[in-house]
Amino acid sequence: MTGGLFTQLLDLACGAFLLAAVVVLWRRELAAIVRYFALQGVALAALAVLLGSHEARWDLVGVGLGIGVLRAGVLPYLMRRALSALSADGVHSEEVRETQPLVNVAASLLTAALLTLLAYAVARPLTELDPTPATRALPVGLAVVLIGFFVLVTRRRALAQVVGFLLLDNGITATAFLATSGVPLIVELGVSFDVLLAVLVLQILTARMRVAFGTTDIDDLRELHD
Amino acid sequence: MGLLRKIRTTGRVAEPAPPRPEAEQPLAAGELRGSVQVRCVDAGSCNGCEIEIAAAFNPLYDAERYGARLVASPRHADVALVTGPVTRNMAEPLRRTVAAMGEPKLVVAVGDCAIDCGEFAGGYGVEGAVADVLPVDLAVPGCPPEPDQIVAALRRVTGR
Amino acid sequence: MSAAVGYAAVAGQVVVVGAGAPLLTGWMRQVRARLEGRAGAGVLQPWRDTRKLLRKEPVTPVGTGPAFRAAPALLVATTVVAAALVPLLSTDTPVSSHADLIVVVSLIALGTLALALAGLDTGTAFGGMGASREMTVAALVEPTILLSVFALSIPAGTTNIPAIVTGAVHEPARLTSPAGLLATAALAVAVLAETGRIPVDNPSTHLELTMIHEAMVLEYAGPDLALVELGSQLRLTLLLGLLSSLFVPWGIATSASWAGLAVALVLFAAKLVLLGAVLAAAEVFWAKVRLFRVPELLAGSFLLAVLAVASSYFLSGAS
Amino acid sequence: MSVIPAALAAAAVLAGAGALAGIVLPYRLRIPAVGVLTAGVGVGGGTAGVAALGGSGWAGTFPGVLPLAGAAAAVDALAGLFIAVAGAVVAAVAVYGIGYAAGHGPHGLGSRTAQAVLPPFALTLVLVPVAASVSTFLALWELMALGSLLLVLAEHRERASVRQAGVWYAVMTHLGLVLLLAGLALFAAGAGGETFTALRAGAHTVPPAVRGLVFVLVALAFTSKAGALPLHAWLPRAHPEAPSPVSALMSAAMVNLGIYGLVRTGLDLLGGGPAWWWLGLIAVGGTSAVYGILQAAMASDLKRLLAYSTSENMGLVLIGVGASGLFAAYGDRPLAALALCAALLHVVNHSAFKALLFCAAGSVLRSTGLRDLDRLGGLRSRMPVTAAFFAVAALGAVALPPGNGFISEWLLLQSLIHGLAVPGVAVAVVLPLSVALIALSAGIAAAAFVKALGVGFFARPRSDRAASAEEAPILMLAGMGLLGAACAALALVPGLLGGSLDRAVGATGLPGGGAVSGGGLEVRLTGISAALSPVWVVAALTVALMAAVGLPRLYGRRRRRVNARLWDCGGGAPTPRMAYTATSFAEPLQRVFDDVLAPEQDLDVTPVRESAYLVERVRFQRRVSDRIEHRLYEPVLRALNTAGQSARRLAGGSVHRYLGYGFAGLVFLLLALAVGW
Repeated sequence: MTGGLFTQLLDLACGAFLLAAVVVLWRRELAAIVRYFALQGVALAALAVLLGSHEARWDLVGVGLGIGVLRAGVLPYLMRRALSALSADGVHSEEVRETQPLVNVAASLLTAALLTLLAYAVARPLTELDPTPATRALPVGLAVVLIGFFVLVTRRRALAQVVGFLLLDNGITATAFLATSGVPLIVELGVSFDVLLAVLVLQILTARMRVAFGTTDIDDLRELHD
Repeated sequence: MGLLRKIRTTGRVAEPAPPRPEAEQPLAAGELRGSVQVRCVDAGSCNGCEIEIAAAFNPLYDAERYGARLVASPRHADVALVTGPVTRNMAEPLRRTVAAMGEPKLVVAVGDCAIDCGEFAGGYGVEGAVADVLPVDLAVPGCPPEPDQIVAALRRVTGR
Repeated sequence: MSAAVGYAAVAGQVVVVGAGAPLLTGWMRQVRARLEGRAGAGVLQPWRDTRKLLRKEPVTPVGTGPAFRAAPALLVATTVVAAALVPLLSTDTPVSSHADLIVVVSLIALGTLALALAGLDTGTAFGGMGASREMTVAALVEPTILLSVFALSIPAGTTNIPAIVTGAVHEPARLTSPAGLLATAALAVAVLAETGRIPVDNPSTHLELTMIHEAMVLEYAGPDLALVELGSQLRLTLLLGLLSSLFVPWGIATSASWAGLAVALVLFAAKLVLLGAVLAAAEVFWAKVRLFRVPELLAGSFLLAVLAVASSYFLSGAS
Repeated sequence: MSVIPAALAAAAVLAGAGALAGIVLPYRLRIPAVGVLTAGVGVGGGTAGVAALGGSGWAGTFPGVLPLAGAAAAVDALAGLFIAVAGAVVAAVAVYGIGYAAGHGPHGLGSRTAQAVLPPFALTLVLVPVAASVSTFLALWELMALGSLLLVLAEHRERASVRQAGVWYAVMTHLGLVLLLAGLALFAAGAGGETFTALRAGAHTVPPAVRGLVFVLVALAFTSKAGALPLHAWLPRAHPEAPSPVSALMSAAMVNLGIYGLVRTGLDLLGGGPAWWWLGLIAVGGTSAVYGILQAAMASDLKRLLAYSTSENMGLVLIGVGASGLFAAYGDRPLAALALCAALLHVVNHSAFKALLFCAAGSVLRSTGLRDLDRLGGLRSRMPVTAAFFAVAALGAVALPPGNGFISEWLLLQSLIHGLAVPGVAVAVVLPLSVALIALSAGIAAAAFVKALGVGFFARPRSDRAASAEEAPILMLAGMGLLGAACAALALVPGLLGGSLDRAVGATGLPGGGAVSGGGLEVRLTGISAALSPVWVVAALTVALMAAVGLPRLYGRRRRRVNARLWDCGGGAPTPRMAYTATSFAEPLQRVFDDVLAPEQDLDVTPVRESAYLVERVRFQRRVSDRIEHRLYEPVLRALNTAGQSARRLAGGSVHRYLGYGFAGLVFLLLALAVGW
């Protein structure tokens, strides 16, 4: 693979990665959010595979493929299952949409714009240490971390929160890949396993919440306080 | 992509165009040459004719293929499609609507009520048929008229 | 010789946009009709409409003033000047040094402004309503457009459109970079908003309360209406053409030759036919969003534009 | 004797004569005499300014004029630009003012006080940039503030709101003066001299922290005068309440001096500074621009709308000045020169169109007594010339071609877009944001001025007073004509200013080499491949317009144009009450920016006595108040109030006690001095 083509493809993968995070912020339907999260998983996997094949590190390619399977396949599948359980009873049709985020969508999009610029400003000194195509894309990973955090803070539905958490994790993974060409295999496996476990737990929690409160609006968890 | 599949399987639903109506074109329509903008006025109808007019513009009859189009303002319109007997309250608005249209303009009375007050003849709130209020260029009889007939009348105006 | 080709290119652009605009609209309506299972009125129908409107009686509503009378011509004139400037067929024209992207965008905005003033000039409720909504949307589109301009001018180092297009022809990598793609997406949304298409506005609505553009022109009749409709068709063609010039620049003549011009003409028509079909098909799938959801859409496109600018320097850009 | 001192001296003499005439002459003679003399002040100032822009300079000292240091004066091209702008505005507005005050009776602007203050105020507008020492500058600055304050209060008998505005203005302008005094005194102390030459020479000896403090203090004062956030609150009160010619002078000439002061101290005397100064300035400018124009778009008071638009335009200028300083801080001096050039050009353009806008609003006010857009309308047929002038000026204000505002905003955008070549994270983050803010403010400005023109002048009259409006008298039209010609000239041949702008930019030490050139008809940037030819755009538009009007006629059958009723959906004729008002026009924008504007609304439903379900009356009220003012000023005012309340205990009413305070204070001061020595 020539340097130019590699840079081009890497940039494209990073662009898609960031764009997917933005669209997650933009859309209200949880189904669409899950779909775009899966797309982001694909972009992340592509990122890892690209980096791995460029540096001829086959373990990285393997990790990339594993990530692809987990984040574009297994996790979206789990979430979709949770979603269909939510919409199955049909009573809570509101449950499948993030109707009233704490910050309205237009404002969150503008915030995302600012967060991206912030990520760029913060990552600039890191980039300048070793300006390769990969490290130059570092702000993308950081921006996704920030956007994921923002989703976590502002969304009401439990499922949207799960996606926010996963965005955060995707961002961290991407940052790791871009900064150091990947964390060691074992760490990555461990983290992925943790994430999987966390999603399973959250899925169960969501189901329990719906049984207990009839909704997955996590603002209702305040009732537990009393 | 459910919609895409639907579009593919449905295909074309418009019926083949019937032959062009024999009857001659109204005089004022000569200048329109294949383009007619239509404004509907319900002067007191039971809504039966409205349903048929709506049907005339649906994919099946597709009056639009002959160059007719419904518009939102009489200023844009060449043809006023008037339905129903003209009630007292609607007589003046009807006159104003037709007055708002620029020349050349035509008035088409749709349905028996518009032609001779039909069922409502002699009613206390009825001013008269459309022809009593305005000069009518074309009439489409029927209670309600079939979409085919409405389309045929519009085709006589567009000349297509 | 080369000057003659240049002038021919400018004249060609104006004529192609002018004559092609109704055809493009007719084509889009036809595509839409076919997707809806209808037969459609034929590609030439907008031309028939224009022909008929031009021969109808001109009407001046009592109580309107010069703004109402002048707006349709101004709308057409701004778009025609913009069409002469944008390198749709050739980048090497006598006017190419004037073809600044900001000027073109502002000229289009001037047309919007004229029509909004005309809407207010009628003094009817609908006219004012349309004007108010149109200006709201126009105000919110502006940041997206200028930031896209910013993103596009970073690699070229100028806001001169022929220079941007020439640069992209010689270096296609600029277009497939994330910055290029994001800017395309942002500008595409802005174009939808500026031309009043679904999901921002429904050009074929009959319900006044949902109208934006149509509400402003409810009072126009006859030749004035013909100009207004031609103006909005021209604007659609021009903006789609601009989009294609910026992001699919291949085929545009970069030097003054008759053969290049002929090729450019054919390719330009092909690009517009394709773009129009895609847009028409997309409109079948989309619904118009509520007026107060439009800012969300525009905020999204603004974000895309910001990302385009940002990515152009944090990815391959100036390190 | 060179032209500059002669012209300035003539202006001073004329101003003196004007003040005298204002006091001595009877009402009938007073107004024309003062008007002509004030116009003379303007012409004198304009001549001096143009001479300075032409390249000549002048400096002089007047030892006896001020105590201790004496007064120092100097005119370079930068000062010349502001003098020329102020002079031109004064001359045109003075002509307009004769007509305005004449019909008004011997109250308000026609009163003895107002007429006596007007010429000296005009003189200070011209003279502030002449000052070349801290004390001279402060003295003139304060005289200008006092003059404008007296003029703002001219109509205090007629409306209570004038008095309130006067109080706000007095307090804030003196707050500004205090900040300025503190900043400049600090600077003078650090630099070891109070003349500008000494400051310039000693600026590098001042420690960086002190320089920063000086800049912050001075910038707060100057941005407040320019109407930028956060010390803007006086502007939307004082400008609408002042008599219209005074509003025009304040909005088109006085606010400029804030910019002048900023450029003079920041870029020239302090010789530039670190990036954070300029980033702060850009932030202030950007927020002012968007917030100002947003408030303008919400305003239904025509003059308030114009006042907030001043805030916006000064914000844009501040972005330009800030960008210039930022580029200079990173070492790109040609680009810095370009940004400053754009800012200065915008100052000139803004003065031209804003003076015209206020004058047109003034003739509407004079003829109808209304400023409320919701009750105006239909003026285009009753006051066609005024409406045309308003339209010309509004075209300048919306920054679209072929208006004059477009050229300077284009230049500003070019300098920002090409600023990416400058390294630095801050630049890379700030530039796109500023471009977005400028674009947003331009977009909302379009909405605001479509509203002002479309609702105020078009459609049908919404009240009897608007229906019985009459065209303004010839002198007012003549004054507006001068300003209109200036707008047109700036829109068509901005290149004529090229050399002058370069020299003005050069006066700050930046290389002003040919940022704008091209033989007067074109704007061609050297170093950046971008060109704009306003004349070409106008010519092309004219040709296209003629084609668009002519070609359809060739084809169409010549039918006669007929008049028809407005389409009323078949019901009764639409009444003016059905027309969209300014408030309804702004409603969608207000909803979009709900979070920023935080409008207060109040719904009050009164049912009839018999049943709770039948409504007798519904009262709906909505106010968009200045939120920043609300959040920022009210706590401060409350705190001051509390302090005042507690201080009342000190004031028992006994004269001896008050004398005792004074005595104790004196003794304390002397003690402190003795110990300190």
